Amino acid sequence: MTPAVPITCTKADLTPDFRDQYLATYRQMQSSRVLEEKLGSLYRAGGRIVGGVYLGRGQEAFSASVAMQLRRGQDVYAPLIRDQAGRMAFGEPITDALRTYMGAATGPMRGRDGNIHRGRPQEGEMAMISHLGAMVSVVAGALFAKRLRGTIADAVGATSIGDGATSTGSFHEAINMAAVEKLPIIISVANNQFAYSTSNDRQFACEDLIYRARGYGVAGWKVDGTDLAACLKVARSAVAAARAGGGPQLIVGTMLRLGGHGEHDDAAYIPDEVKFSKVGQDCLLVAEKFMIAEGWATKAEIDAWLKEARATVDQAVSLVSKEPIPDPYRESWQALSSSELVESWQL
Amino acid sequence: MTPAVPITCTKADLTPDFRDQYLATYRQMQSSRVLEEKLGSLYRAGGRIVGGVYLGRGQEAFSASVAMQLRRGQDVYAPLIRDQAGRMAFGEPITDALRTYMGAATGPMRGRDGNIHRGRPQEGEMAMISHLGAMVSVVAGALFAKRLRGTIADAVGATSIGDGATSTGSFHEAINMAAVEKLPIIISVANNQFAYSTSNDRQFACEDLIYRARGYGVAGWKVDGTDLAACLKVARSAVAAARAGGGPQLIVGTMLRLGGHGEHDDAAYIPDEVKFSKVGQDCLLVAEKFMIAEGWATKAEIDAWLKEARATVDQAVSLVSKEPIPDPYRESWQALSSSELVESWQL
Amino acid sequence: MSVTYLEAIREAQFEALRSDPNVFVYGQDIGQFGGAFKATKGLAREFPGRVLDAPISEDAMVGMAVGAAVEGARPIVEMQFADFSSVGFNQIVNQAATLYWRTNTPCPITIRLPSGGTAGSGPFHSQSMESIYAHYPGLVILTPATVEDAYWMLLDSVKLDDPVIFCEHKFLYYHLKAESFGEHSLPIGKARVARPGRHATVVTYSAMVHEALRAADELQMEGYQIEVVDLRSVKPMDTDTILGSVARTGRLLVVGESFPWGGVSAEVISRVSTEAFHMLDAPPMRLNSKDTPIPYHPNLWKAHRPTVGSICDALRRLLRF
Amino acid sequence: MSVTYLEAIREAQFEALRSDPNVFVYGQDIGQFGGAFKATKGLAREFPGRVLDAPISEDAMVGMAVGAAVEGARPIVEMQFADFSSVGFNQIVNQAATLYWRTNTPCPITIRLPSGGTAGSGPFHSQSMESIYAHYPGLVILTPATVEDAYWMLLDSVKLDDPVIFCEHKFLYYHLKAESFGEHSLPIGKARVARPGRHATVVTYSAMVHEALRAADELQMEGYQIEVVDLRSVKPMDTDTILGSVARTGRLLVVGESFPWGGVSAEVISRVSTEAFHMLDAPPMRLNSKDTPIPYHPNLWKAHRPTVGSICDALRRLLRF
Ligand SMILES: Cc1ncc(C[n+]2csc(CCOP(=O)(O)OP(=O)(O)O)c2C)c(N)n1
Ligand SMILES: Cc1ncc(C[n+]2csc(CCOP(=O)(O)OP(=O)(O)O)c2C)c(N)n1
Ligand SMILES: [Mg+2]
Ligand SMILES: [Mg+2]
Repeated sequence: MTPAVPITCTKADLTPDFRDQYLATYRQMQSSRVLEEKLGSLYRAGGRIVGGVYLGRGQEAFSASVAMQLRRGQDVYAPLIRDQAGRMAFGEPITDALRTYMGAATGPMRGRDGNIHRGRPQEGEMAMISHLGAMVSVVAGALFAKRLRGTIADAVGATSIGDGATSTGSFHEAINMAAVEKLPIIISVANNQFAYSTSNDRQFACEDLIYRARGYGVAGWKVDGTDLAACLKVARSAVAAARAGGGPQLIVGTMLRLGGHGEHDDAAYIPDEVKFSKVGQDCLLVAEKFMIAEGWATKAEIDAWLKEARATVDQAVSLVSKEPIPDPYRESWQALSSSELVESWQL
Repeated sequence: MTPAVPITCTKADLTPDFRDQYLATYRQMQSSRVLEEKLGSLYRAGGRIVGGVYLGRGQEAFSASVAMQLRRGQDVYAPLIRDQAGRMAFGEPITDALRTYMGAATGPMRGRDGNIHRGRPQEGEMAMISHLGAMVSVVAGALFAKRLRGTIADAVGATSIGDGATSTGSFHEAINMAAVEKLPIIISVANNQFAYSTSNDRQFACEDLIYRARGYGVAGWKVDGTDLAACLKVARSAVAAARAGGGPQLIVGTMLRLGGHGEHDDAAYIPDEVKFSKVGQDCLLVAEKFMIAEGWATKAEIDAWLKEARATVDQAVSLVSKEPIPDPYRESWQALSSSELVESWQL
Repeated sequence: MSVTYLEAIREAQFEALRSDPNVFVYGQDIGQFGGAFKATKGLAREFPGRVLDAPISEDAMVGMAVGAAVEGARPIVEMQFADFSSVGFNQIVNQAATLYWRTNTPCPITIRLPSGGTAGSGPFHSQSMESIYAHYPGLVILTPATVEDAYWMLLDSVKLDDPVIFCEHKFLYYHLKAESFGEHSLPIGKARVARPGRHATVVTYSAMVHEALRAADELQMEGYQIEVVDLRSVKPMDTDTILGSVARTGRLLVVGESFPWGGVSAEVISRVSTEAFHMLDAPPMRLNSKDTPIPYHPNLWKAHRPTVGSICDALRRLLRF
Repeated sequence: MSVTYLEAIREAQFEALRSDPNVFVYGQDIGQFGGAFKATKGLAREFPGRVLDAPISEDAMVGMAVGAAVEGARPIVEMQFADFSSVGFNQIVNQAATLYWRTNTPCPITIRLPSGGTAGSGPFHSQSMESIYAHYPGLVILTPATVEDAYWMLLDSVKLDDPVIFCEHKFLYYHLKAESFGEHSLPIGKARVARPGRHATVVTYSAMVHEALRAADELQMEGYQIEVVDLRSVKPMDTDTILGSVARTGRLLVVGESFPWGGVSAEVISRVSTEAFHMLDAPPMRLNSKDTPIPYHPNLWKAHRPTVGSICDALRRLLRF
């Protein structure tokens, strides 16, 4: 039976290769945090961000660990609401985020869709729709097509989902279907204890979501989502298992989002006991401590990376700020790719 | 962990009370079989049955066992496609089935809906819609309302679902919601190995559907659906657990439907190895052997019951055959109960 | 003192819960948190056990409400956004909408859909789904445009023995204010002449009523008196009031915020063309959103939906005819 | 030798599978079993691994097809009955329909909906959902009425780089026969004058084309020449062909089998009323099913939908005007 005890790292896991990936992942997490802090402050300042802002603070380790295993150009990735760090690890440029948040005409969504709904499907990064659970089957389909067309090699697909979204029928149908097709999909459940304001006890009644794995006949991995080392270990194993033909992999990580559902929300509904419990730890701080303790990095190095990340973000912001916003008169207003079928008379 | 070994009866279970219920249940199963055979022959004869015929042959023990535990007037029951025996055990009159199948204006569905879609919601018997999985949340809602309104006492609700329908998002959402609300619902999964022509291996990938129970945090019971004694034992325990506040109970029974998906289907896709395996046993024959072996009934008695059941069915058929069919000119053609909101002009 | 459209919705739910113990409210984050828009603020505390957080399971939420209605409850279901009701679509159109007709069992449920566009909300938090639900038999589709209607029509919905799709417009939540909830005047199913006029009729509903009224103001300065009819209920649709108005003005523009193919505006034009063809002094016109998903950027969004400007333009063309 | 409408659908899938290795078919019981209606009979054997049984998961089936399309496949999804697409509704209207507009990524999927009423099928195995899907931007909605169209339009659908909702009518499956699949004539998006006439136009589609043609036969004996326009595609809708016909006849009846509120018939009437008002010599008329779920008993079913009889009655009223 899948154990409900989270998988942890031992000394033996800390190979040089592991260390390198740990450091690289940490830097993605840090960059993500920096970008998200900028997004938050732009939002509060008003005027530049269109619509709301939804951040992944606290979930960077869990998110980035899986995405670090992916190979852009081969693998498929469908990030969700809290996956800024994973997006970066997958190679999404900062400008994609900024252009989308600022509604720039230059961005991948061209002002048509916003914030976390961005993606470049043709490059393997799906652009989520809001309806929770709906992306899992899309990733499964992409993998199915790769297999059908003989282009799969050892490609995998990864997507994430919140504790709340596990209640959707869409999630259930898709994971079950992926299991039947034995597709190399990694589904990361980020159990951040809340779905908007709704706590786990109003969302599901099982002791642990990891028990769902057996019910679908897929592999299950439980991990402390605030512990980068553990997350990386699990992500590496799960992705390797999927690449090796092991079928769907369900990873359940526990953590807290360190902020509101969106930046409009003060998350007053999260009790202090939870906030100050182990689940509420900041994965960046945990990682910093760990790196220093292991002698993998010094405080000064970490600070230098931070400075670099900030400079990169600031530069991108000033670039994107000058970019054009969409012009309704130049919009094609056409929802079909077959132009000949777009009704020319005023619909 | 929920055991994947099916629960069976021991000598100790066979109390006089158990025996009485066993015999009563058997008679419902037998009546159901007789009625269904009549429906099948009316269908083949043509002319009297409107639309298709969907039978529960082979699933009588599993279906009736749960329904026998229900108290009409208090409990809620939402039978599905293969639940003729359960319907009878719940007290559905034979005429409801015949009138619905024959589209009589006198029946509960008044010719508006047919075959297995019948019910009397206001008497606690839900009328299924075709969309699989959709009735589970309806039963949950009825139980929720009973609790809210203080009329629940120790009422329970029961519904069934096929192996195929466990793949629906609707099923998932509803069982999860019922678990969160800790509602006294019994969900019987009749795993008859096929969903129409689709075998289990194209429907799900888990070793056993019973492992789903833990994933939802509900009690799980596995049983051989061809063995009435085991089915009764499980049904009694599960229903009692629900009445006692134990929350949702998931029962998974295995069997085969002894016929096609509907009477139009010859089920050629079911391999002989499966047909002639243990899962393909006829639960009525198993029960007859058992009753005789236990000395609970003689062959002669069983034959007499059969005769009686046949006479009852024949009488009902000849009654319903003379009843009026719906008259379109007398139809109210009104989909709302609020007559004042029905548009009077020709829509 | 003044009350907003959103407060009307909250107060109507308060009153429904207070006056009938069979009423309960079910939806995501509507309990202690008071809902994504605060439409149930404080209600969970005031009515313990009757205002409950639902899992993210729109299909089960609606199915659950139907079952509860069969047992005598009168549930109100809040969808977090109208757009997400697409996941509960099957239970709405096939379970709730057919129950009475199939089984003679009334199905008194109210499904609240926070509807319509607001700037920066994008394709999945801006939809208007009244036309989708109105196509199916067995549902009542309400689209209140005023604070008073938001209050009284929601109360009426809960009392009605049929499933109601209550399309409340998010754009009106905070902006639209009234002195009080006023009197309970028009019953469900009746339209309202929001502004009398004689040169042309605009038939519209929900947030577009206010755009149309402003357009009428503007046209007044050009010497035209525009009559504005607020449908209030798109199904049933009050054909008599529409025809009465067209009889007075001879000209018809129908304005809706939803997608252009089919839907409310096509239905209104069909009714008028088939029933009152000879009352029309000019071809009828309709104005809807463009035929693409709803854009995120405010620039695009404003060009996608009808506005005071495009309504005025359409009216001028109509009047010139 | 003759071929049926159902065989056309099977053969088109055969041809699509044969000519493009990126095509696959996914749906419940469509593999070895050949589908509930046998529309994929034998295909699984001929194209191993490309004609697959799906779990009972309409939402995932559509989502899966979208993902596959992104990767270059051209999936055909069979819904067992159109009615069950309600469960895949969200993935159709929000995932498939928005993909191209949002991300510039084409979404070449074809969703086959066995549609429409047959005697004794009842409320959940008889629905026509073209009007629901046509309301949403980003989808192409096809409604073939002939054997030839069933064949060529399905082949065209698979080749199209946009999501197609292919509404094939179950009533025509076995009954409708032709000598051959004919030539590929009209492209997607074009309507067809199925019968020329000069006294009135009937615009219709799918199975109702045949009822309308029979009604035209009957009216011919009364001295009227009725033009019948088969829409073929309800979105896009070939307004030019409709207007051209109305220009010839001056009278319009729109006939549809689906529910009466909104939908195809309202859309046709709106287009004609707004664009060609002065061509109309009489108020336009429409005829749809009644506003209740679709009844099970054949007696009720025949009264619920338009028939030759009710079309003739409507035409006589229209001609008398
Ligand atoms: C089908 C559906 N219903 C409702 C919503 C509204 N909604 C957006 S995010 C959210 C909470 C999601 O919680 P969870 O899945 O735990 O993810 P988290 O935000 O905690 O990362 C809800 C209810 C939605 N997007 N989709
Ligand atoms: C949502 C939905 N999709 C498809 C169908 C068509 N359908 C009716 S019965 C059936 C097979 C059901 O199989 P299972 O659940 O195993 O029940 P069984 O017939 O074996 O008792 C299917 C696919 C349906 N009724 N509902
Ligand atoms: Mg969460
Ligand atoms: Mg089965």
